[in-house]
Amino acid sequence: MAANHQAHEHHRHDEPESDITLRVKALESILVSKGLVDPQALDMLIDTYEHRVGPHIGAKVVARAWSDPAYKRRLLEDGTAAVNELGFPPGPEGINLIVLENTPKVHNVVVCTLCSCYPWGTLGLPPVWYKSPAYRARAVGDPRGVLREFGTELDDDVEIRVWDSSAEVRYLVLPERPPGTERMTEEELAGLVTRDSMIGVAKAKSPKAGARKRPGNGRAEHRV
Amino acid sequence: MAANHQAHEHHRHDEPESDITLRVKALESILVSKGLVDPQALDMLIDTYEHRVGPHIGAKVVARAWSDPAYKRRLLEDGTAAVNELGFPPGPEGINLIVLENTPKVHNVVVCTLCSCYPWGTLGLPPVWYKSPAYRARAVGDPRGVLREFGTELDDDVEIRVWDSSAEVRYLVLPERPPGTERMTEEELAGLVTRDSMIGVAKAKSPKAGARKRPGNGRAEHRV
Amino acid sequence: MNGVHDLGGMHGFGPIPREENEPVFHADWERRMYGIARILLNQRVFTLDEYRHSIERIPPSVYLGAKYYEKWAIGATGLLLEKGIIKPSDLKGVKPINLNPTFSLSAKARGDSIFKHPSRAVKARFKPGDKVIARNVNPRGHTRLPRYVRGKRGTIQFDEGVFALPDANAHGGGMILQHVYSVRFAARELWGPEAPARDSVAIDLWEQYLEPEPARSSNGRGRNGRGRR
Amino acid sequence: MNGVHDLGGMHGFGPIPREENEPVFHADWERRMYGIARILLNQRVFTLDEYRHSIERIPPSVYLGAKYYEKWAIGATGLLLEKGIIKPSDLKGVKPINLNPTFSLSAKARGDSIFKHPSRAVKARFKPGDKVIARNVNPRGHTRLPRYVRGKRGTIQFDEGVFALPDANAHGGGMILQHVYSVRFAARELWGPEAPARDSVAIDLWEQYLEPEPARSSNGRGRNGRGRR
Repeated sequence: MAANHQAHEHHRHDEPESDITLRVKALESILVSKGLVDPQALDMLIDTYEHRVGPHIGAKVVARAWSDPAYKRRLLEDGTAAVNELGFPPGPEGINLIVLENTPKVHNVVVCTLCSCYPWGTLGLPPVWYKSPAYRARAVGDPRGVLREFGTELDDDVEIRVWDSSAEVRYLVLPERPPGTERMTEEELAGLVTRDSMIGVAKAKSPKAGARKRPGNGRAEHRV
Repeated sequence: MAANHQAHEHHRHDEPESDITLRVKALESILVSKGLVDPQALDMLIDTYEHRVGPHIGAKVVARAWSDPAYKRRLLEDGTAAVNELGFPPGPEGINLIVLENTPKVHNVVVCTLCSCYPWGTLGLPPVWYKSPAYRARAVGDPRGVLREFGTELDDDVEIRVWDSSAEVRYLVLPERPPGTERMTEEELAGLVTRDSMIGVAKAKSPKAGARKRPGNGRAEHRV
Repeated sequence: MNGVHDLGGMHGFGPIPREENEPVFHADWERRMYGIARILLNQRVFTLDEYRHSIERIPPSVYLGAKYYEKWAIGATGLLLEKGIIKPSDLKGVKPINLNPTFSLSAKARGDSIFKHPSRAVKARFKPGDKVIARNVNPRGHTRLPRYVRGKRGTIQFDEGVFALPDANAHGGGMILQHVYSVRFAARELWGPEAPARDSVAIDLWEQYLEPEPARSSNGRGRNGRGRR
Repeated sequence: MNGVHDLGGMHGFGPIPREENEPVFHADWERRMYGIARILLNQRVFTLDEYRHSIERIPPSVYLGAKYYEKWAIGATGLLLEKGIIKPSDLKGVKPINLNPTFSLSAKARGDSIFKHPSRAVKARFKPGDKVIARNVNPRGHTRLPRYVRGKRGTIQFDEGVFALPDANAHGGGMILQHVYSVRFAARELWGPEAPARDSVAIDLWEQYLEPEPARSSNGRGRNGRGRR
């Protein structure tokens, strides 16, 4: 079986890194010279999305909801307000956040089939896989196959609800709190909440499997 | 408006002519060495489809139908048999040919949205445009727009019937006989029948516009 | 636009390309491109609807072969050229990739905000629990009604508020304010009888994408398509 | 398979690329590739159904960017490798492009003829004039039921005879013989109320792609979709 031909073949070889680098440089330079892009604002914006916003925000929100039933109620009722409550704007776009609760009987998965809509304010920028044609194509038609690819096996009697974010609301999945976490602090709990679990392609980590690592599947490593 | 970006950009630049040449050469050589492809049979087959089969066959069929009402009846009733009658096999595949008659009120157009099915036996191999994603995509959803692109304007009260050849029947359009051709011989009439008119994207040529040229939009020139 | 960007339900893209320890950006040009686009959007040089549509208009084989932020670069460059904000000669020898023209280019008109508007002024045609059909329409311009739900029967889950219609706003057509609803479709209604019975897809649809479901015939084409067997 | 090859009704491919005085072949490799494929088909090294499916399984961005006979070369090479008829090392350093695997590869099984079979032995479920619905199914393997007619209502025009079902024959599933019908769909049923009232699309469909149209509800969803307004 032809395993991973996607990775290299889907990038056209006629567009080497240096060409696209030149393309973006030319664009930046004309826009700066026309006064449409302020270089300082640009640097600040990049810094925000590369270093400040990320899945650690969502993890904090989830851990709070796991620890505080009243907060969880508010979060499910008005995601935007409840995330704001913790000091985070729900997204630069001023859009509404809706939080979807996973239970033993209902599993939610988020996708954007038409482009790449994603809750930037609570999860940062989406990973490549979320934006890939493969995920966008299959998440709505074959969510069980997709979850299996992520190592997430669900019983047949679990109802899967896929959310295709085609408008200006953004969705965040509230994963189930893993068993065996009764005595963990909120900060420890946040360490179990991965980005993938808040998109809905995975469950939160179980406490044995490295509870104390930072959330975000690589965010942490990248920052070091 | 970005006019004709398709022509060059749709061919990937990472596959220069020489690469694909090597690819096919390697394939031919291993198949010949395994005895799966006989070089002489290969040459004969190529010669047949490059030089012997082509739209001049369809043109002959159409001209006969225009000249002989009894033949036309037989052609519309059983295309395969009627084409055979003139000495042409309806196609190497032994498939059935169905002939669709254009009238002042009904205009037929043929496409294959899933691949490139085409009446090889009566029209030869299809032109690039017939096999292009643009034609395959638009012929079923926007046939009037497609015809306009070919310079064919139809009145709103003309009914368009598109035929998507998705199985193993092949379709040939019998265009309307142009006015002013009453005294032309069958051979002269054949000169008015273009390949495009037998696909249904155009009408037959009017006798003023170069009646004596060979049919086939370029077949003739290529053979010289 | 029934473009290759409308990917829901497609096959043939192979396994999902996952990357361990993925960085936020993979190269400096990605970083810059993200920031440039965000600033242009913040400053309303173009609207998000126009920008999305410019990316949809990238030639299909390029769209499917390009890296993510490469599409952002091609779309933004094309849109700025179309609007006359930059000229080809401004790009210092970099040849832009032409976007597919549509029946109505975004041109110089500036669209407006895509964000939530106060909903008092706009009446809602539907309420939660209403049965609806997503219209079977095939517009050549921008739309957020994907092919896989068209003609399918669903149920209104909740009202998301009032937003500008992308179909107009992407083409300089101004702000047509409508309610947007979360509509749930049974997987079997979308994909046929082999889909799991209880699974569903919810999607956010503008009011004009929907019409009320006509009353059922007595011999029962069920809402989720089971009646069609 | 809902692949990019299923192009009916798509937008975004730009103008139709016409060429004046077009030769039958544009290069010698095209000539050779045409002949090679024809001989392999004639000799039943693979069936046309398997071959079509191999081309559908070319990675989408390659499929849409490749020249026509280039797709023939990629598909044939991939299929011969899958069947074990050639080995990668036979290709003398030319790196083959992997085809997308499907749930059931064509493997070593040889399919059989796609051509017309005597129809006496096989009963026909439909007759001319019958109202039918094209099934809403989304198989991951080969099929000749394109997406744009699924779930739509049409009328049987004529019976084309008995043929082997491609969905099976492309996967070594043997010869399932069925009637094939020419089915006509009103343009408005397919594309919505903005399509011209009298235009239609006829398409050739295997019997199992169809089911009888259930009797109409009294408040009238018309056959051509006008009732849906």
